[in-house]
Amino acid sequence: MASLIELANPTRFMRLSAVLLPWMLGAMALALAVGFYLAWFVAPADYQQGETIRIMFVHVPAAWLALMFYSMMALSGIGTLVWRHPLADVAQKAAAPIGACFALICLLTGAFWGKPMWGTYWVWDARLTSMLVLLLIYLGIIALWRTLDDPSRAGRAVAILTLIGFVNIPIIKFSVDWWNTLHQPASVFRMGGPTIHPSMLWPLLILALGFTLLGLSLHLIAMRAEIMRRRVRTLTILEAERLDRLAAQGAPA
Amino acid sequence: MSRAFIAILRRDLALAARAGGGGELALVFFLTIIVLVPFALGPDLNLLSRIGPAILWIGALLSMLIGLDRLFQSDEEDGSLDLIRASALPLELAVLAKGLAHWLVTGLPLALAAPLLGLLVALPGAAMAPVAGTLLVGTPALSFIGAAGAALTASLRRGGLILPVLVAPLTIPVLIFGVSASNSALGGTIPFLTPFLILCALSLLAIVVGTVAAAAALRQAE
Amino acid sequence: MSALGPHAGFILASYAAVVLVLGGLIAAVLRDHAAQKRALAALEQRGAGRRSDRAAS
Amino acid sequence: MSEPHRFAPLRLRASGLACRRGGRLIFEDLSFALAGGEALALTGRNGAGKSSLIAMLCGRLRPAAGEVALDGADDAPLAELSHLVGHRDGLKTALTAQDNLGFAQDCLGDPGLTPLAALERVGLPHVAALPVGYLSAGQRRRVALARLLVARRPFWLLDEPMSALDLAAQAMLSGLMQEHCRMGGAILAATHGPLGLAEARELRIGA
Repeated sequence: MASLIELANPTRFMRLSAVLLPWMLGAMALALAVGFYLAWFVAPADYQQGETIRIMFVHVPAAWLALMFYSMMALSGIGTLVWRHPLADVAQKAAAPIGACFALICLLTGAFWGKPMWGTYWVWDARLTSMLVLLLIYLGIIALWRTLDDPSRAGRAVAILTLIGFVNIPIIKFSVDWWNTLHQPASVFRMGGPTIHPSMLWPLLILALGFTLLGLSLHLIAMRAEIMRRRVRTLTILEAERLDRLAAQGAPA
Repeated sequence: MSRAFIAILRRDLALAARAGGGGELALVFFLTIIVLVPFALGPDLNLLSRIGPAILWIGALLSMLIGLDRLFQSDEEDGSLDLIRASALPLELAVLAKGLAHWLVTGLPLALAAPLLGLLVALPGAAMAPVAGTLLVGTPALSFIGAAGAALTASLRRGGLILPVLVAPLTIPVLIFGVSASNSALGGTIPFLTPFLILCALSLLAIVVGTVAAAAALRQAE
Repeated sequence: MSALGPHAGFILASYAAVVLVLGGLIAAVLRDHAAQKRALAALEQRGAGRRSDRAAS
Repeated sequence: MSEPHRFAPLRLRASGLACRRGGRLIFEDLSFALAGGEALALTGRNGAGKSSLIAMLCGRLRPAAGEVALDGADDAPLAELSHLVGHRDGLKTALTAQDNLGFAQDCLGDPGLTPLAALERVGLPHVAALPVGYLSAGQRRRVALARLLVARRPFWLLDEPMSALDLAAQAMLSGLMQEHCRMGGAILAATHGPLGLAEARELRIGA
């Protein structure tokens, strides 16, 4: 009976997500097309950084999304631990690789931006370093998912790890900042600053929306795949037992 | 006979590709160590770039030890080692197959990833190929020295704790010549090839000695 | 496109990284989705649906 | 069923075997012979050394005294002529039943039935493509027993082969063992219950 209740909810999710997905994909395509058009052909080059500012249009959304997906995972973690919602750990498992990919994109584009600006692919700047640590936490979570075979057990373990990480991230950020200022006082490169020109802000926001929609669509698809994977798993075990029973009934006769 | 060799190699690669294989974990651990070092030393890129090869080598060495304890232990626990022992294939060749598989899923990715992680410690471009090269020829030594240790601890329940303590001292020569070969590429009085060839020799020696020692340890399990 | 200035290589490289990483992610997610869908369809065709299972036992 | 294949006549002689583990003498002065076509049921209370004897025969454990000799085999050690199915089933949970059996076949050499055919004989053709980790204890035991069929080896060393098996599977295993004896193979099985072999001799150890 418990399994029936468990299945009901994901079934509704499968229906809902199938309806939702085309709309999200359409909106995503529109936002990305408009955003990239504005970013490449309309936005002016920065007076300080020249054309390399074009990297910002993918770098910054990736950083936002890496953080957003981690926050989503932390929420799902609470969902798993507190409400034991059957979809929560599915959402969490599906989010981890996507968040890790955005963190990776943020780091890679940052490196390609840093080389012409600072003369090196990497500096141990507080912001970059924190993103690298976030990537490491993502990788740890993915590794834990892959190591624990049984999804129901893995869900709780990973939820706890995610929440520990979530509590830790501000502490890590704070200590990295402290460590960083300790070593290189005030020599850190200032990125854009809050006074970003509207001709750059709009493409940035639209692109951020597009990437968010892309990430969320991927998340939905990955969740659907995960739900199906679990169904395949249970059905396979049931199937093996059923055929075994049939064979056992047939054998003595 | 070669069929059994290939079967062991293929099975270990397949197991590594399945969930929880040690290969990608070693890579993540490698990255973690490289990230940790600057927090201790400070972010001074000049300093980091000078000791970059050393950091990478230490990181690679420690990452090789991750999951090494499972090399024979998992086979011992579920009884597949009995299967391998019952094979007509000499145990030495079986160990060779398993060590080779371990290197392919652990050492090779580490060596290939090293130049990329070298960026984090501002490794000069001239040093990237030498560091990757030394890791490429040096990690087999780590795999096979480790295999001997893993065979010794295969039937111990807490073997995973003892293993690094047993193996780490044995890897000192590899570390010395690996780092000095990488450093000599950055300048200095020693030509690159001198330590590099010694490193190659150490690797070949470790493959032979490690294989024989591991097989001997597995043979007299009790 | 030619007006990317002296750092065109880096700009293109970073966009290439985006395409590569996201493309890989999209391909992996879609492939996994298709594989699970196939596996589920194959199972249901073999009559392992929940209803038929209950009927059999 | 499979092509008629008889094993070359072999004879296993154990004389004066003693087993010492952790300084404790488990059994001593154990002698027996086992020839092709025979089955030997190894009985005794728990801890009498049944598993130790099997470990000794397959070369995992050195006897404290005595020796095991093999007549009729040219120099091949007993371990390479025997199948071992023990408490540890030697199956990788992440691999499918078929892959596990394929690996065993490649490892052990002298191929007999194909993995699929062997699974069919033990009544599990439907789990061939399933990871072994999904299977129940009885199913796993039967996959491990299917290993006896994928490679042809004259000696079967079985440690509690009937455990975890239901009645139908026990009958199936008895059938397999009878057939193996008819082909000239020899069986040594540690057991608490009956093996279902009429002609099996009993070797009781530990008194």
